[in-house]
Amino acid sequence: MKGKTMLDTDEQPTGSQTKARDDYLLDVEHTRQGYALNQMCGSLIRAENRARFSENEARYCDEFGLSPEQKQAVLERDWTAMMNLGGSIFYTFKLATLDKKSMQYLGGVFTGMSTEQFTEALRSGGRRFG
Amino acid sequence: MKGKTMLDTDEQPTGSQTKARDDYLLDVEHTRQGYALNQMCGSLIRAENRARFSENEARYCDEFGLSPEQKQAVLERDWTAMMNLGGSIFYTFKLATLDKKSMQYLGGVFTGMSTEQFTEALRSGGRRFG
Amino acid sequence: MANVIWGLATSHVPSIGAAMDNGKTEDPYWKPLFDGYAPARKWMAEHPPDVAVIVYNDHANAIGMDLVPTFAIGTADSYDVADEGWGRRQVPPVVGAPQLSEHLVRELVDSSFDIATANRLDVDHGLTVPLSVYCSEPGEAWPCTVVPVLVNVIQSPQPTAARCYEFGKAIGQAIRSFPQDSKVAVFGTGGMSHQLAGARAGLINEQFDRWFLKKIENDPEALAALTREDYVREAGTEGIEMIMWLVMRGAMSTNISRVHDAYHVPASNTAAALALFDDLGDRPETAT
Amino acid sequence: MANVIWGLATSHVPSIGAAMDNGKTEDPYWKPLFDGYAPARKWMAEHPPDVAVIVYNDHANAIGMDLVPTFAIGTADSYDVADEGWGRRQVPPVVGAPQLSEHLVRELVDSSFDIATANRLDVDHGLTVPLSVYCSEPGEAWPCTVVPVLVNVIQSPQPTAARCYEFGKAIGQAIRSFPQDSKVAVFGTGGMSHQLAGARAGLINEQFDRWFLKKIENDPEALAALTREDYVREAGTEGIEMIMWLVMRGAMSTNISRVHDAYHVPASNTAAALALFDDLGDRPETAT
Ligand SMILES: [Fe+3]
Ligand SMILES: [Fe+3]
Repeated sequence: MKGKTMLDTDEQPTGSQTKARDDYLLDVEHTRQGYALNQMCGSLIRAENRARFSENEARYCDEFGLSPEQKQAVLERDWTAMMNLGGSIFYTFKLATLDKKSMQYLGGVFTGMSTEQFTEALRSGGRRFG
Repeated sequence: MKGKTMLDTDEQPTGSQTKARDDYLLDVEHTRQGYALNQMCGSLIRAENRARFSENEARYCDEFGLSPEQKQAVLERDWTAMMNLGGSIFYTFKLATLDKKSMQYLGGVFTGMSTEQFTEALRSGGRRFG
Repeated sequence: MANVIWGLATSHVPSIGAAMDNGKTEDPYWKPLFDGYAPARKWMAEHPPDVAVIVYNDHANAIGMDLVPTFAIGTADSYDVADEGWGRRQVPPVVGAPQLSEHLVRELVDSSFDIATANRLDVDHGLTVPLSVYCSEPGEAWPCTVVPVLVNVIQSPQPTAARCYEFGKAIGQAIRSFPQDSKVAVFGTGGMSHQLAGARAGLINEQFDRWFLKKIENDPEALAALTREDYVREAGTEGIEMIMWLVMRGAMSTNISRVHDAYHVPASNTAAALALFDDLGDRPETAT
Repeated sequence: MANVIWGLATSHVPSIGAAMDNGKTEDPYWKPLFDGYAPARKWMAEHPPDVAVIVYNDHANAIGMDLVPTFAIGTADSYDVADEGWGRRQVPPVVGAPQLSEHLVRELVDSSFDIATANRLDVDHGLTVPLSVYCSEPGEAWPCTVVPVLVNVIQSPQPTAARCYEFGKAIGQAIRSFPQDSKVAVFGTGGMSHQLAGARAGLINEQFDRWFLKKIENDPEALAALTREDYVREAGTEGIEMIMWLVMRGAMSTNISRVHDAYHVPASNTAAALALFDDLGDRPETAT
């Protein structure tokens, strides 16, 4: 209901709801910073890699050379931290898929809503800004 | 000496000397035809692949999906046939390197000369055309 | 000579494909979207192309981060359907049109477009969902061959909207100079407004989308004049993929007519739309 | 602001690198070539750049056949030396200049160059041999950072010579708009005439090469006007890589002076050359 209310009043999300930046632009610098993290997540499109990741997540992260912060974000499924550390949503979504999490779940995480609230916000016409 | 003579008289190579076409342009169609052959040869930059190739060349070719003609050209080291079947010299040269053959050796093969003749032709200023 | 017969702009959201693959098109959530498609599908079925030139982007499935091309053209005989991490869509493999691909590559490179050639390419939902929008029941094989045209919309800097429009014009010219008698449909895919990550996730901007839907027909220059910052601000970080519609529009002649359009919110986290245009370019009717 | 201080055109034949790596530069076969380099090396050592923008092509080592970009720019922090199938050259890894890379990418994309970004790249002899031509004894580290600029010269259609020259001009403009105070050297590599395969293998065209060496200084337009067929006919199927010299030349100002050049046949199957130009563009002397 909270998500719905916000939409009705056309309010911008506030810092209290989410730690995420408004927008993540995957510029070239971001690509460089996120390279290992994104390569690791991208590798999960192969079943054999998913199995190896699930067997030992930390070791798999080390194989791809993730930074300690990136590795921690992956192990803790801190989706916002992954974005702040150079993640691209198209790559980190492969990890979410392995966890059987939807894009609506991630949307809720980024915006400080439950999955249901976020889904309802979309069904009500989406979130408006500006 | 034969190579030298040809240079001195500025003669074009004739059909009796070589089956090779004058020029091989790796256009997009050529790339498509030669894809499996070139990928196979290109893979030989890795030591583990060279070992597996040497263990069983035919099987290795099959893994890369070479056509029967391409496979035969590789097994027989028919360098001109490889070019006619879509090979790129930068890729097939990886195979020559594995065989410890030089670019001068290949130059001789393409032009109907011995390696020595070909090398001497270069040292004498190269082969002139047109 | 080849000829652009129609242009289709369509969203390429994965869940639209999944809804078709899983028989959910009559569910209340999906029915309005697919009802909106119906008239366009009927018209397209009556005007089948020989080849579809499909402008789309890959989503971390075939193009990694090692090498990110601004524009790429598939040149293969065929393209496998990508496994995006949840199994391959159960749709037929995509058969290429390598001679048209080669012709486009040569003409475009000679027209100063610095394209990459994709000699091997697994095609993801960005390409297969639009094919399903055109043809929902392909059976054993899609009804046309395909030339995939890839645009980088994920890594910034994306090509400018103006460059995409110019790219489309050059593609149209190259198609019309292809010596084979081929009927070509051009697909511009992606959009409309959406944003997947960040505090603005869930963004939809219907006002901008409807303005874009209107302008794409007869004032594409207005859309080509927008900066990438404009697209991100108005349409969201992923909504910028609407620049791919401009490639399709550029490939069509100036003489087009709108067959149908549809707009629906939401398809997953996205505003979904379809716009179909008949290309009247070189038909007798043009001489009015 | 950054500044192009000099431009070096040089062949990048693997055996030139091998001759240096194996201490053969005094052998009768190699001595004339390296003697020819000496004055240029001395001058370059007195004018060290902070960054080298090295225009080169990969030779089946980092760029496969799956995805072949026309133009690509390396954007990484560092680049490993490629193992080309006969072991890595024992030279230092190449340290990148990612901020300049990013600036170039953005400026070039906004100037309608459809470049690919190479976010991971092993650099082969095409890049490391020219670095060794500049600096034969790097010790633990090369004396400058590097921005790799890749040009497709292997798969036809290669970019036209005219497009390469325009690309160079845009690179020069982008370098000069980089806000950091950096001295930049630009390397154009490859050539001169040579052909590795086919009945014309061993081709050398000294007349064409010497004409090209002369024109590159003050009449690059004449070289930019040649078609790719002209290059292949005159300079051989691999000699077409001389179009990369035009990228270097385009990046320099119109006000350059020749420091030195050298021409030698053969280096393996190739006519090898070097041409070094001082860029006088924005120095007081320009106002003559
Ligand atoms: Fe998309
Ligand atoms: Fe080369």
